[in-house]
Amino acid sequence: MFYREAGQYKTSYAADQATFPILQDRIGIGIILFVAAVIIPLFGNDFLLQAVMTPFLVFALATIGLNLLTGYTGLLSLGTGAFMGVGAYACYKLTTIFPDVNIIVWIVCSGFFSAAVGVLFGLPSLRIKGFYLAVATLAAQFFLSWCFIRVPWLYNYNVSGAIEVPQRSLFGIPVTGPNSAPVTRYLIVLTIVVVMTWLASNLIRGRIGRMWMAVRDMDIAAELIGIRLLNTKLLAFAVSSFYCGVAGAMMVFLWYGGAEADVFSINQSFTILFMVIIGGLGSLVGSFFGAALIYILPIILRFVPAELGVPLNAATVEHLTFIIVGALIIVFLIVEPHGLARLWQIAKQKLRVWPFPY
Amino acid sequence: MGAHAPADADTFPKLLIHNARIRGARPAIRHKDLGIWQTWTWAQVLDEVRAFSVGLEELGVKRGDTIAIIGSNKPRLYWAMCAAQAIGAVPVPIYADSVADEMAYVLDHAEVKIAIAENQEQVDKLLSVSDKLPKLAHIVYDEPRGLRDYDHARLTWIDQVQKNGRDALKDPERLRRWERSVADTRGGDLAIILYTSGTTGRPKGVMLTHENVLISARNGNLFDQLGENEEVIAYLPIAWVGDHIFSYAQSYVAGFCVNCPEAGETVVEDRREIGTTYAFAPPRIYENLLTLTMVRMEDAGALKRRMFHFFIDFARKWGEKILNGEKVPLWARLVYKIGDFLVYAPLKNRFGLSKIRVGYTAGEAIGPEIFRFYRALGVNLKQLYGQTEASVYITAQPDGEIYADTVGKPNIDVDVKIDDSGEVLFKSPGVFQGYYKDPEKTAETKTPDGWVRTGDAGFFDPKTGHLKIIDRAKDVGRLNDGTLFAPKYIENKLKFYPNIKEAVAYGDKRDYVTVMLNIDLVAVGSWAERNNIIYGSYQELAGHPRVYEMIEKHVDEVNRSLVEEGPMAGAQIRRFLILHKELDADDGELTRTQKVRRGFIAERYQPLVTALYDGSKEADISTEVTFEDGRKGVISARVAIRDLTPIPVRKPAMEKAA
Amino acid sequence: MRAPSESDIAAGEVLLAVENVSLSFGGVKAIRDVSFDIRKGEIRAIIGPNGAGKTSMLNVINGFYTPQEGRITFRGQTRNKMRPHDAAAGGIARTFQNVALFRGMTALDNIMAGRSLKMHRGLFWQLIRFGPAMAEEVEHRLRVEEIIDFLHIQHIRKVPVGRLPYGLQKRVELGRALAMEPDLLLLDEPMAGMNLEEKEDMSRFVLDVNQHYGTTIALIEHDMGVVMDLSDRVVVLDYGQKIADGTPDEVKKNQAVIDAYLGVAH
Amino acid sequence: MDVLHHIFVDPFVQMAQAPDLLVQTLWEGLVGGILYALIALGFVLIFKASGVFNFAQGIMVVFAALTLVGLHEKGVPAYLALALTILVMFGLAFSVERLMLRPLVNQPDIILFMATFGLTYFLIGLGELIFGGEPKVMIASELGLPKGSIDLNMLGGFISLQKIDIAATIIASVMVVSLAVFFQKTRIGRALRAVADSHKAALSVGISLEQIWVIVWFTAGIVALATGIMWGARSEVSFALQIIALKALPVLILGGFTSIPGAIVGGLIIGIGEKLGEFYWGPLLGSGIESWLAYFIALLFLLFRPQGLFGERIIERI
Repeated sequence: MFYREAGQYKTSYAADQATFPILQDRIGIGIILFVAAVIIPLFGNDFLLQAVMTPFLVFALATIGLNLLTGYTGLLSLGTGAFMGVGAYACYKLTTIFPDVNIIVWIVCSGFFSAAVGVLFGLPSLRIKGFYLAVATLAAQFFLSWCFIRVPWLYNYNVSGAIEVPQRSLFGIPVTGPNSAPVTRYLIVLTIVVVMTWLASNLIRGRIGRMWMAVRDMDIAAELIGIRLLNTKLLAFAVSSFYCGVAGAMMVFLWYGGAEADVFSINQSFTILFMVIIGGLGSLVGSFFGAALIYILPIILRFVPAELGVPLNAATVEHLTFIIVGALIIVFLIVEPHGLARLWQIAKQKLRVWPFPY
Repeated sequence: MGAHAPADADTFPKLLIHNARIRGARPAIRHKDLGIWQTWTWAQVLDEVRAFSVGLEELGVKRGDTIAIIGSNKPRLYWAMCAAQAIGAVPVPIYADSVADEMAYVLDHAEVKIAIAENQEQVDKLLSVSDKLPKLAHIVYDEPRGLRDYDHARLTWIDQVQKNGRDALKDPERLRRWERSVADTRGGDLAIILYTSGTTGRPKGVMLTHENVLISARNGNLFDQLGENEEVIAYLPIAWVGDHIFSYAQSYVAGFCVNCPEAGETVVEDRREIGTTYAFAPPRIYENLLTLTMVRMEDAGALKRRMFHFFIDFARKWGEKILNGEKVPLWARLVYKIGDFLVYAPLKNRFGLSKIRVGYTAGEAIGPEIFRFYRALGVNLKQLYGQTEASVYITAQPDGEIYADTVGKPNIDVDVKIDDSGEVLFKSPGVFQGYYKDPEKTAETKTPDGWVRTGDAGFFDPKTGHLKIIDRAKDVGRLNDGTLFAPKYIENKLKFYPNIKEAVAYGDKRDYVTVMLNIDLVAVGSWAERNNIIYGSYQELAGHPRVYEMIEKHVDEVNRSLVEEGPMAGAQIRRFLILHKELDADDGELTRTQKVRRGFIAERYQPLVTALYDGSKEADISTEVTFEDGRKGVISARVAIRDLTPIPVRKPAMEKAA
Repeated sequence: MRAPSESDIAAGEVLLAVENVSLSFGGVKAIRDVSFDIRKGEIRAIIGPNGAGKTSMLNVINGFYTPQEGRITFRGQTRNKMRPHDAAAGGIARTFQNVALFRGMTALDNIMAGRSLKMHRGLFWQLIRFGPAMAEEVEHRLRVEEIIDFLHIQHIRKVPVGRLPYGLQKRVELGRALAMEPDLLLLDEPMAGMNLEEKEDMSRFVLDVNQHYGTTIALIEHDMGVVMDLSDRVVVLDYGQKIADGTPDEVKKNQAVIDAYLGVAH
Repeated sequence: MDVLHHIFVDPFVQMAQAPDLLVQTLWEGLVGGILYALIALGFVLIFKASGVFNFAQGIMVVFAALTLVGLHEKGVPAYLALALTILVMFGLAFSVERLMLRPLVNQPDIILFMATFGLTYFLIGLGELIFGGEPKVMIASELGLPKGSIDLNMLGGFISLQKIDIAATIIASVMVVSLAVFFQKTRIGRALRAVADSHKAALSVGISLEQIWVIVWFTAGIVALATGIMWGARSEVSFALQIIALKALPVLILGGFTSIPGAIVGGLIIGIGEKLGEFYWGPLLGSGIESWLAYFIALLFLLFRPQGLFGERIIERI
């Protein structure tokens, strides 16, 4: 309905392969970015920034990370939580050892550590796939979880056994620690997520993205067109873990402000996996949808019934969330295995061909 | 309009040089090739054409030689025209879908020396008849695919021709010689020979000079204020005068960009991508688009369908008035705005007509419903009446004076008169020089004082001052009781129903009017699907009793409308049948421009025509058909005939008096 | 109209030689002591009744199976073990009996994927997709578009292949193989499941590929008419053994071949 | 050198020095292994008959136990609660077949696998919503299960055997044997085996695929209930059990997805291996290596024998 594609012709491959080839999409993304970067910081309250937007973006990045592995390369991982943890602990150690280096540099660099760990645990993917690989990633999950508890060096021997985020500043403005403003942290998270989403979208549309999808869709054929399966899968593990690691570091440094090993448990892995499934396997925009739906659902359950005069206690909200998410997973797998992203795509296609039905 | 060409640029090659000079960096032609719109600027086109032109000279082309151009709308084929014209040779474009024999006739008649063919298919056709064409010295082809192992003694790739040209042009003297040869071209020189397929007889070569074409194009541009910013899509046969004017001459004169689609199947898509501002199409195209729209909307959800029909009906009521700038109440404008957002603009977007400024329909009468539909959406669709012999323009509708049943007023510099028999004659700067090697026919058509007979019967509508065309002058006949019988008029009324694709009416020197119909497979097929009617073939569907029922209703409605129009009331359709096969140009039943050849069909389906008039309820028929791959076969069928109850003629005058 | 004449082929350089190859799965012998060669520029057909070991033969040639015995010499290099991606890098491409496309990707991306080996810009450039990375992408897109043009699939360029009819899928798969610019193209029943018109189109494409790109082709096909029309030489397998080898005419007259085909219901 | 000594010498010295501790550890490992094996058995049943890798098997164990205890808490007599729980498990099997499996038939395995994640979460949420999230005590004595322990004086020390563990061992053995009989001797059992080989074959036995699915999921539910009772009696009934239940996955990798003996043997290997590892090597790394050792054992195994101990080798075809 909103699309006016007549007259939008491409005279070069670069234009034809642009991120948003349609003018109306470019306008749309511009509006979204404007709202996210200007309107929300200006008018949003701390609750919105701190408890809704920041976590949503952090989850979205982790979801993109897992989606690169599971949705694009077809490798199921149940170790996402642990890979996020590696990022968080790496960042903590780095900023402890080199306190003068800008924390944002460390947040991004921590991704390299989880990438390395990811590659290590991705090695079995040469010989095993499907459920078997899922079990292999469980090994990573439990081993790393164990490390987070049993290796006190990782949490600087704090008595609490938890990461305590120190205050770090950027241009004199505190960006981490208790004195940092939610809006500052939100803007940093937003910037990192936007840039990394853009990079991911570049990646998946290029040679590497095609190789990943080839491996996902038919690994035998992929090998016969010259794709080295192990390298390709390991690269997917590396990039995916990098994203998860950065998300983990952001989660602790820019959202929680401190965390115990428990945050990076198997349940976190499942939460992210569910975000991927509901959002849509193999879709970046779906990662945002999935993160939004699963993260925001409990918030809605907490506030909407309260507004209607039937407040639910925290435990009930949690149980209901489990039930709804579980049911949603099954419903989506039955009705639309490609998740919210496909619904979005269908809606968009409908708008493009409007008023025609196809 | 300062950008318009100066008077001394009176030939195509001179205009090209002029364009390359004043708008060298602007796009001249685009071609969707290899997935994107490859673009050439005017300066680049000049370079390409020059190289091509000199390359042709190297092949031995001389002033006055004729060069055939065979293929679909491809940049290099358009360049071939100008390249030939630059060295004084005369291009003869040929319909790409002609069968080898038709092609051979034209090539032989035009004494073609070099043929430029698009691809292997065309080269194969040429080679298959080359022994009948002793004058054909060489074939140049555009797409090398599949031709690599052909004997290249008389065969050259365009790239090679251009390379030869470029090599030769390294000599500055050669460049000067080429420029001189361009300077030597004169407006009065023969620019092109366009063979008209004609409804009867052999094709005739219409000779047009540079001036004929260019002045007509210039007047056409002035009439619609076309400038260098237009975008047109070239998809109609290059051998057709319409394409020659719209995609070649008008572009050269105004300097606008011509876009060549990627393939036949992608025209709609490509048109949408480009967003043409100036469009030209025979009614058939608009008709198909509308049919497709309605068929597709049938599959939409109920709510959307109702919304769609509500706004379309609303547009039919108010849209034209808004487009014509008439007084419209504010609320109607507001509703139209909503409709524009919800339906009209998206629809135009799908059609690729979002940016359209002027759209023409010509060649045949367009259904008033279809015509109004587009105008109601806000597409400035207009009618035009033209002929090859006139370099297209005879009459056209000026903005703000649009009627579904007229073809407009005489164009700039055109005089039109109607003779005693009702035939339309014209005189204009575009009047052709004559039929190539056919003075006899030329004399039949051109009067000594310069008027040209159009062969069409028509009259000026006293109310609007616009010309109305009824039918071919020779086709207008009378029933035995003396009632006026204009077959095309009846046929068009029938064809305005989306379910009816073709109609052939008989009645001249008969007792009553009968018609043979073709159903539209897309529309009726989709109707059948919705109504759970199972069919295996066109033939089966066409013969289905329920299809007959539906078509009978249409025919009955046509009868009613004839009755309302008074003079034609006596020419009601009494009997009809639905043909078992689609009328096809390959079988000679349609012309290459898809007009029915009534006489030929009457002969071919003699048993059916007889049955229509002897009262039988059904008749057997077997016909030879040509399949797409050229094989021939016979199909036979038993075709049912239906009778209609004539509608009593009311006496409106009496009622009014009463 | 075929490019090289019979005598050219006979004299042609051997591109690939299969020598005394045997392959078995567990106790089942799929190929027994088969030898033949494929010469540069020819179209070589491998025929035989169902279960004759034809597909297994292709799998051996492109390294998917490693034969227990025998040697394969490709472009003068002998090897008995090779990974499929090495075969691909060495210039062997293939299509599959049951289309093996990447179903979640568009036709364009499928064919682009065929060029993975030819593209070299690494992760960093892929991430920013700018400058040299874009230049590389565009360069290869152009080559892919030429193939799309060659196979007349412009109108389905951006359609996910899962939605395409079978005949077009086969064409896209051929396109993907062509994108690898192989020296040797292995076609496993390229016309299986096609109607007459599609078969004719595909035959045309196979011939054009052979002629236009000069690609050597080995194909498995059931339609004898197609085999006789297309191929320069034919090798016939039955129960994993070679029973005949020669020009189509020679093979057609061979008694062993006639028996093999009569013995098996078709 | 020291490290190597700690790894390769010390533990064995300890074993030799205190054989009673070794036997005690082996026994604990054996019992743990039996419980893993029981969960794995549930997986295998479902995987064999429907090709579904049922991630929710662990949760079914908790859910069954929770239902049993929860019903009892609400005042239902123990044996009636047991009967009702069996009914609930049947209802679950029926609903899963109707609402999840049937609509997902012919989907890729991985989709079904992920659907069981959804089932897992759904059951956790449902169980906690109805019965509350806090840990509960299994009604072992009400169900007539023995309590206390038998202390054996042998090998120069005491070996303590919990009676409930002995009961668990016996019940598990009975269950395995009766399942074996069920598969070998009954018509339905044969159909189940047939369906594992080919769906058409099952149809020819005269049982519809849907029925078979209900039956295997129900059987798996019974196995889950038994496991839940045993396990609950040893520790407590809570969803924390879910994490431990995941250990059935490495068990399956060892044993192969389709083999019942594999599940038993795999369970024992993992159970004993991880107890030994924890007891003798754990202190080297800090304790708690139990949490991941099983997965590493499975992982190592995977690299060398991907099809498992008893699984069949798959030849990839193209």
